[in-house]
Amino acid sequence: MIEIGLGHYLALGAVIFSLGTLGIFLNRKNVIVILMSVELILLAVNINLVSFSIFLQDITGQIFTMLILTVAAAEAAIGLAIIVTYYRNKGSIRVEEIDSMKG
Amino acid sequence: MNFPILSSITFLPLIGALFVFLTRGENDEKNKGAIYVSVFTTLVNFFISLFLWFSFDNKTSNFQFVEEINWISGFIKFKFGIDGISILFIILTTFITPICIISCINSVKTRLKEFLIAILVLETFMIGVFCSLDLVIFYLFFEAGLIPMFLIIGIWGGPRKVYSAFKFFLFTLLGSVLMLVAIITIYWITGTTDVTKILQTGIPPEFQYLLWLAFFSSFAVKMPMWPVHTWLPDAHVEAPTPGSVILAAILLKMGGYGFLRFSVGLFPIASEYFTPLIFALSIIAIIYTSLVALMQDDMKKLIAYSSIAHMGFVTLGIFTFNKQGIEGSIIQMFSHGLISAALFLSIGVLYDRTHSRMIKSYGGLVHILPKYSFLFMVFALGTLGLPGTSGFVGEFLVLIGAFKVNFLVAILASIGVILAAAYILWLYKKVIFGKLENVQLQKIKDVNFSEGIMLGVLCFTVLLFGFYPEVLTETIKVSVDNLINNYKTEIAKTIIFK
Amino acid sequence: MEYAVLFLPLIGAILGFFLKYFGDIFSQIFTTLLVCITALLSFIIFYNGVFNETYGNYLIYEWITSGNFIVNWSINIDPLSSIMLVVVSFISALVHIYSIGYMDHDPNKARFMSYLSLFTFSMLALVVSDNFLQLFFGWEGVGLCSYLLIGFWYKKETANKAAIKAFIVNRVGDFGFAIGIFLIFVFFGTVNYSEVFQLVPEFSQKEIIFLGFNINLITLICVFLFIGAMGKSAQFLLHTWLPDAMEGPTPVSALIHAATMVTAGVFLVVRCSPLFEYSNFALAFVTVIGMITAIFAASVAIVQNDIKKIIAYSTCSQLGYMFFAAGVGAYHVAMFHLFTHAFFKALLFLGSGSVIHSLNDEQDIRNMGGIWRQMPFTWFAMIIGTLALTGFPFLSGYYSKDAIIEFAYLNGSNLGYFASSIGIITAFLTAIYSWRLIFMTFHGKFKNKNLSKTEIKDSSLTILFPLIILALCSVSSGFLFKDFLIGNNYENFWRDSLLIIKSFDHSQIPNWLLYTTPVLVTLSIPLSYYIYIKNNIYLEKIKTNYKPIYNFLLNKWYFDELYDYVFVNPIKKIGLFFWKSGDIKTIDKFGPDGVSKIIKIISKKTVKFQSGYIYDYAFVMLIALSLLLTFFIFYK
Amino acid sequence: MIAHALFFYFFSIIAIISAIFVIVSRNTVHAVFFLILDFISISCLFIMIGAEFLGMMMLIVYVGAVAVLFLFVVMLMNVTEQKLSWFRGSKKSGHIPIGLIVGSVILLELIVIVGGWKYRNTFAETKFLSFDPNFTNTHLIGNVLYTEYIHLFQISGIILLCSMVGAIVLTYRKREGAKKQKYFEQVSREREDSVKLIDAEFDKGVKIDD
Amino acid sequence: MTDIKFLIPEIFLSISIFSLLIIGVFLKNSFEIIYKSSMFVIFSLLLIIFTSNNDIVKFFNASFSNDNFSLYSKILISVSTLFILLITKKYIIDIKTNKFEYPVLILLSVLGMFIMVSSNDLIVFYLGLELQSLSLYVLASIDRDNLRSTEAGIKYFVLSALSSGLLLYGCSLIYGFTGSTNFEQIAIASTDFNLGIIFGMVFILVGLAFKISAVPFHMWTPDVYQGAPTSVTSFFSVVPKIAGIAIFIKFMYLPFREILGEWQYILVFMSIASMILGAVAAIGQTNIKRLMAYSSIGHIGYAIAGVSVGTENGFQSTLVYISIYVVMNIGAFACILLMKRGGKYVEELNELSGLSKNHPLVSLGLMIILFSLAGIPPLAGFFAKFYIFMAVIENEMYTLAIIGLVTTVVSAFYYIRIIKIMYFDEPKKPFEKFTDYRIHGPIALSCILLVSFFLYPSILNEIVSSISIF
Repeated sequence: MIEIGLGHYLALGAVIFSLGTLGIFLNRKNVIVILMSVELILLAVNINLVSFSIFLQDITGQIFTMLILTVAAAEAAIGLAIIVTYYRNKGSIRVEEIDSMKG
Repeated sequence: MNFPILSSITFLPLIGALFVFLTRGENDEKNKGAIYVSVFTTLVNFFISLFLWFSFDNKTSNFQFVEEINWISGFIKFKFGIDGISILFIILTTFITPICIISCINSVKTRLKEFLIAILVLETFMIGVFCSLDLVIFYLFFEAGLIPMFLIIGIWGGPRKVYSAFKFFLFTLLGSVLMLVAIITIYWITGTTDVTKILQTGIPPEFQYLLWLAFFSSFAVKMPMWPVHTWLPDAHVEAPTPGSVILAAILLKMGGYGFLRFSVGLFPIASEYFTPLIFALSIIAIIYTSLVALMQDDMKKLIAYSSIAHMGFVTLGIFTFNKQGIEGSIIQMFSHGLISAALFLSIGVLYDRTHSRMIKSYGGLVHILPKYSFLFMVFALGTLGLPGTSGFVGEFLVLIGAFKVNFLVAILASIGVILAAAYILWLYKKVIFGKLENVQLQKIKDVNFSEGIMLGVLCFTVLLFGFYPEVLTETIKVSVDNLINNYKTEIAKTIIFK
Repeated sequence: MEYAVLFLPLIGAILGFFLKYFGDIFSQIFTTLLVCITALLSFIIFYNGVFNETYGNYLIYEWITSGNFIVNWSINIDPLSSIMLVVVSFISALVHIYSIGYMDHDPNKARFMSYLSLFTFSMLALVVSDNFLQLFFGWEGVGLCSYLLIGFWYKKETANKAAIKAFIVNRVGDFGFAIGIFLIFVFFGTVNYSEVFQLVPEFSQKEIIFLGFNINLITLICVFLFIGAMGKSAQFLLHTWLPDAMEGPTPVSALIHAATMVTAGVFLVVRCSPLFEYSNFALAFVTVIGMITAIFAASVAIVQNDIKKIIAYSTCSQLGYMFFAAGVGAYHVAMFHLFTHAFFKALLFLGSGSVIHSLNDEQDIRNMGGIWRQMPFTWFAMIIGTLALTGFPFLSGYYSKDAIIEFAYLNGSNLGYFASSIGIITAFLTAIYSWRLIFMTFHGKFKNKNLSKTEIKDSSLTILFPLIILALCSVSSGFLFKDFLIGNNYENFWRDSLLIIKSFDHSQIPNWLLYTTPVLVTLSIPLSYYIYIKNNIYLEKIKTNYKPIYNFLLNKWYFDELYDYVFVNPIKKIGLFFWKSGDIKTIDKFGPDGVSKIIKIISKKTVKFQSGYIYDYAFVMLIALSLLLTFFIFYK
Repeated sequence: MIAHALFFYFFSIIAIISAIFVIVSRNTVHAVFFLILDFISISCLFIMIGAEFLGMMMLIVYVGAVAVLFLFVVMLMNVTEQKLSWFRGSKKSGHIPIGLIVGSVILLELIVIVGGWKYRNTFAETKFLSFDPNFTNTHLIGNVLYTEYIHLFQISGIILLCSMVGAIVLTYRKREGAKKQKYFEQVSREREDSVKLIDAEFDKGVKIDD
Repeated sequence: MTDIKFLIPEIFLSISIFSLLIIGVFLKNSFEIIYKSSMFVIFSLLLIIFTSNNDIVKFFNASFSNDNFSLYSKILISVSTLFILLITKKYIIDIKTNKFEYPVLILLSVLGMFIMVSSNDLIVFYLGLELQSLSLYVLASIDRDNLRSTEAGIKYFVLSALSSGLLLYGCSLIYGFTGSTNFEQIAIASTDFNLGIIFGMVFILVGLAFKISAVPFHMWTPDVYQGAPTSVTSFFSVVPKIAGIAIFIKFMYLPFREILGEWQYILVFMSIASMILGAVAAIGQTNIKRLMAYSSIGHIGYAIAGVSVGTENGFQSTLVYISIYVVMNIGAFACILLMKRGGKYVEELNELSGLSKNHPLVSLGLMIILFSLAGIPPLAGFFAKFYIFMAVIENEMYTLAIIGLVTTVVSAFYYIRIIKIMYFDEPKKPFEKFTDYRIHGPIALSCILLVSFFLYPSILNEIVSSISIF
């Protein structure tokens, strides 16, 4: 327990990853929270990559992380833009109301 | 290589269809040009195929007029060729198609042009089936025939056309997909799908059983054998007259042809093994469907059920593996092609006039339609296998063949002959004899020129092949011998092997 | 000449039909002429055969060849066929002539004549065949013509029904016949008579396993062939069609259902005598069936009221005679009876036709009576026919029928004795009903309400001419041909066309047997006159006292009802069951329709997963992911 | 070592708890704040294990930009307060227990897997660029980012461009009557175009807008 | 730096994108010209690819690879994009989504796909994937005033983000357990069994399966296909599928080639599930776009069946399959784009009723396409399936083959249902008649290709057989 190794970090990543996935499908009310859950998942990936990179003594993981950061930002921007347009049409972003197409 | 006569008879109708496509009539009903073009095409095709028959050498069992070109490079060659068995089916096809087209004049009132195109395209596929010497090519044509037939039933069909067309399409498709699996498997086992090569190399016995079943599933549906026959009555009833004719006369024969050429030819050991199954199903088909036919109130349905029973004789004959049985089943197929076509045309003649297929709405037609009644009588007699009609020769040979193998089977099958007499005479009595009670009927006219030609020609052929079936047996003799010899040597090999 | 014999009727049938466009009379004359020529030629052939021994086989062409199954169209002339040729073509010619007169009111004369000629052709083809398959062709061909002619008056529902019944019952017989042919081909490898008959001795002891039974091959073949003969000759169990067949025009009944077609069965048995001779069981079977038919038909004929039906049952009965004659091994006697029967039965039919014709198609004998003065020629002809039929001494029937009874006795076995006694009883019954017919029809009071007696005239010459000829034949044929056909030197005539192994010794016949029948027959004339004309009350008494028996006989032993109950109705029910419950409710329901329904249900269920909610979609993905992960955790 | 452990547990517990709160809190604004807290604690962990540059980047990009964007949108849409919790929808469904089960299954399996990680010698061979202790983390990244990984850098630029274009396409609306600067018009304005001398008549006034 | 010449298509594409953006901003009403020039760009791109070198070269630290496989995919992508742009133009103008960014976004996604299919490294692959996905999110909701379009956008975005999250997690596991992001290195490092790599593979597979909408990761497909404007749907159903399948193949055959035994299970499972679901769920559909979505799911099932074989024949047959699929789908969507009545585009299936009377040629074309989609010989669709099953049966995966063929029958049901509506049902009012060679031309071309394919069915095989990834 005291000796903090790679496993601890990866476990942390795994916990956050699971929480992120849970957040996506447990949520019934607000799409923005889903977006935040996606950010959590990406965060978990970043934890993994950075800790691997440190423990492997390989810089590639960190470069990857950085690029993921960029992409996450871009994704957030587009996601929020879509949510805004949807909100303009519907007047609500409740997840349970996004069901005009099914079957 | 000589002139590719097989390809030309196969693809000529397609070219004809193209020309029909280009014709223009002022409206649908009066598109004479389309009819002329298609009649011309199919007749030319018929004469070419007759020429083919005359130049056919019936002394050898080898495939003749073989054409071969590279098709799927590395895999499959586009290979055509015929032997004594296939040529009869080609003749049958080219003979029936012009008749169908002539019958369109009376029975197809809408979208004539499209109809003719469909028929011509169908002819190409049908001839292709009988010409192809490669499993994949065979499958290709075998399946492709579904498309035009589906449209013929669906577009020009009766009130329940959608149900029937779907049933026809899906049923037969389901049957044949398994055959595709088998064909591909054969390719991987033997390294080729060329029938002649496979015949030389043979298929290892341990594979044969499953492969046979896969082929069987396809042909049994197409034949159709009991219990996968239920699509046929529906399809027949709803299809327009020419559609029923083609369906009964030729499409059903593909199954029988398949059994002969592939099931027996390629998998002799499995065929031997599964013979009891086939016998059982054939017998059930013969008796069961004859009994069902006895109770029908729809003429086309009755004929459809009788077709199933007759196809039962065909399967029975094929799996007797003796000369009489196999020759009998080929002749039976040929004659059923003529007779069922004629019966459907006859019913079509009535349907065109009164728009009813119900038996009870007719009666006493002989008073007003004497010629028609006569022709119908000949075909009815052909159906019940009266000596002197082509129906007898086939049935009798099949029964002899079956009797050689198994008494019980032959006796049970003979019961079907009695029942056939019962239902067809009952039909004839109800429709033709009796008092003319339906007022509507009094105005209808006897067969007109085109109908007379069609039915007359068919009547002539039915009697011709009844009195002189030598024409047919001479052609198929050597090929059937070869088939049986192959079968016997293969069986003998396994016995030694054991 | 032989070819002409066979094909002239065919030409007549085809061309005669088309001649109607020039006028019905042309086609009538044309067909009749051709058949008459045929008859003439047959006589010539017969004559040449008997005296110049011009028997032989004339090949037409090969019909079917399939492997070793080779069948020819051919004309085989031997004593048996030549005598049949004579019978068939002669009667046919007379019936053709008769029909010209008889059918004068009918609108479809040409068709009728053409059918008759076609029938003649088929019958001749049957007779002259040299193999079983051509025989079968003719067999079915005459069946067809019989069907067509019974149903000739297609407006009549009963006629149609009778036609179908005739065809289908015949088909049942043919089914047996066909199986017989199969057996012959399968074991002998050929269907040619001469080849088959040569091989028979080799196979005489062969036993085969047939449907689980161990049966002698020859017996089996014979039994099946005989089933065919039973169908065609309307023997017991398969007889039901013949009385109904009287719905057809009377010339048809005369030609087909009395003289020629129905005797085809006898012909078949006689033709196959080389086979039957090797199977005692089959012979016994033939005898028993023949006996039963003889007495059964006679018993039914006593109470029938339809003039033609009486004669039809009489025919049945006489055919029974022929069969048991064949059954006891006296094939030549059977043929002889066939020969004489053809004349007097045709005479009876044509005579009754003349009556019917004159009475405006009245057939019920209760509506006749007392007309003998109006139609003397017919009356006379009928009397002669009846006398011949009943076996009145020195007329043709006497020779043939008595010979049958004698030969049955001579057979020496218990069965033979039994058969001969049955024969005697039947002869008595025959006499009773025949005279009943005569008395009810021509004597007594005139009972018809629709027609006054004065309107009745004798028929035209075309009708009477054949009657006269036939009457002459009925009187003389027995006497003339007796020695020739069944005399001590019968082998000179029959040669090898039939095989009789057993020899009959005529000296063993006790005299009482020789006299019993003629006496009974003669006695029956006054007896029936008393019962039917003088004292009807007695008859009525019997009717009321023995009502069940009377009804039993009147309803022909309830055979039609039995068959309806046992075969026809169940078959219809089974058919309906297969269709509704089998095809629609089982195969379709669980097959295509069921599968498509299930797929549609699955489709609806699957589509429900597609709820439209993002979280559900994500959930499905994650569940799948976790499943995959779990799979790999536990898989490795 | 202990300090390391203590800090690790401290930050990671904060990270996990705030992650939980991100998905459970009723108020969206709170959720965003918890997300920020999560990012901060994770970046602290990054810095702790030696990835200083990325730690800082996290703070700048996530906390500075992304989170603010989230807050902005949340406020814009006025969807902050939600009644009850996130989880309960208007329809009753048993999704919470199943969801928890699935989530924990995934978690457990992941932990099993990551626990199985071993350092292998082969890694040294596959390694593409190894750390040089003489340089700082930032230096190292800077060294390769514009050389070895220039293509990645460029592509991520295009991605950002794409997101820009996308966001504009989706949300930008031309509003009628909005005052804007028109550079070309303003710059290219000439004296002659804008100033006109007119002779004003006496006692009549000047009409400006014509 | 000489390797840069292998990147010329991508570079050309990016430069064109920039220039088009600039032109678009500065020109007023620039949609027309941008649209046309983007088509021109793609056309030139095709020329560039055709003239480019097809040596197998790895460059940029082996993070890119230039080979036949990627070139083939690129050609396929560009051709289909070109045709999609051609057929959808009228629609875009009609529904007033004629913003100049539209073609630019399409070009951006094409760029993303190009990067993706030529990637040889997890990072490059991920960036390409994201570039593609981001553009697709925007495209899905491009009709921003339409509720359905934006809803489609939201759904696609959320689920796709989740899937890329999963995929990334997989990448991180792979990176951690193999120590590299390079495909070759991964393959080398994964020779000895390691559950971590397998888990990484599973995660990556899930992400990829989502992109090509394989069951059970298909859930977004019907909704997005239905909601997005038809122009975008047609793009969705064709182009990203090619790229997705291409990269799918690449992953299976390059980095994960050593753990074939493991991924085969997943692929067979996904293939069977997709085939069945695609066949079954489409039966009850009434919206033609939704139906096409399920149909594409089914087709992906067959494509994956080819990949799952794990041999060269297998993936080659998949390439053939996807090529024919592209031809069919472009034709089908071109027909759907003709369904305009009273100024409005209609999407319900029963609107097609009686099409054969009013538009005989179009219905003929659609019929051919549908029969081909159903895989009835002698049309090209049959050969597509034929090659797949050749490969499948070669490896004795009979269950897969039989299930696949049986589902063909089930799926034939809904294809012929459309034909039934067109040909058997009573006609409705005709659609708006317009002759637009940009739509009718591709339909005709597609039909001709499908029909005449049987004359020389090995044409694609011959091209594809020269392709190998290794």
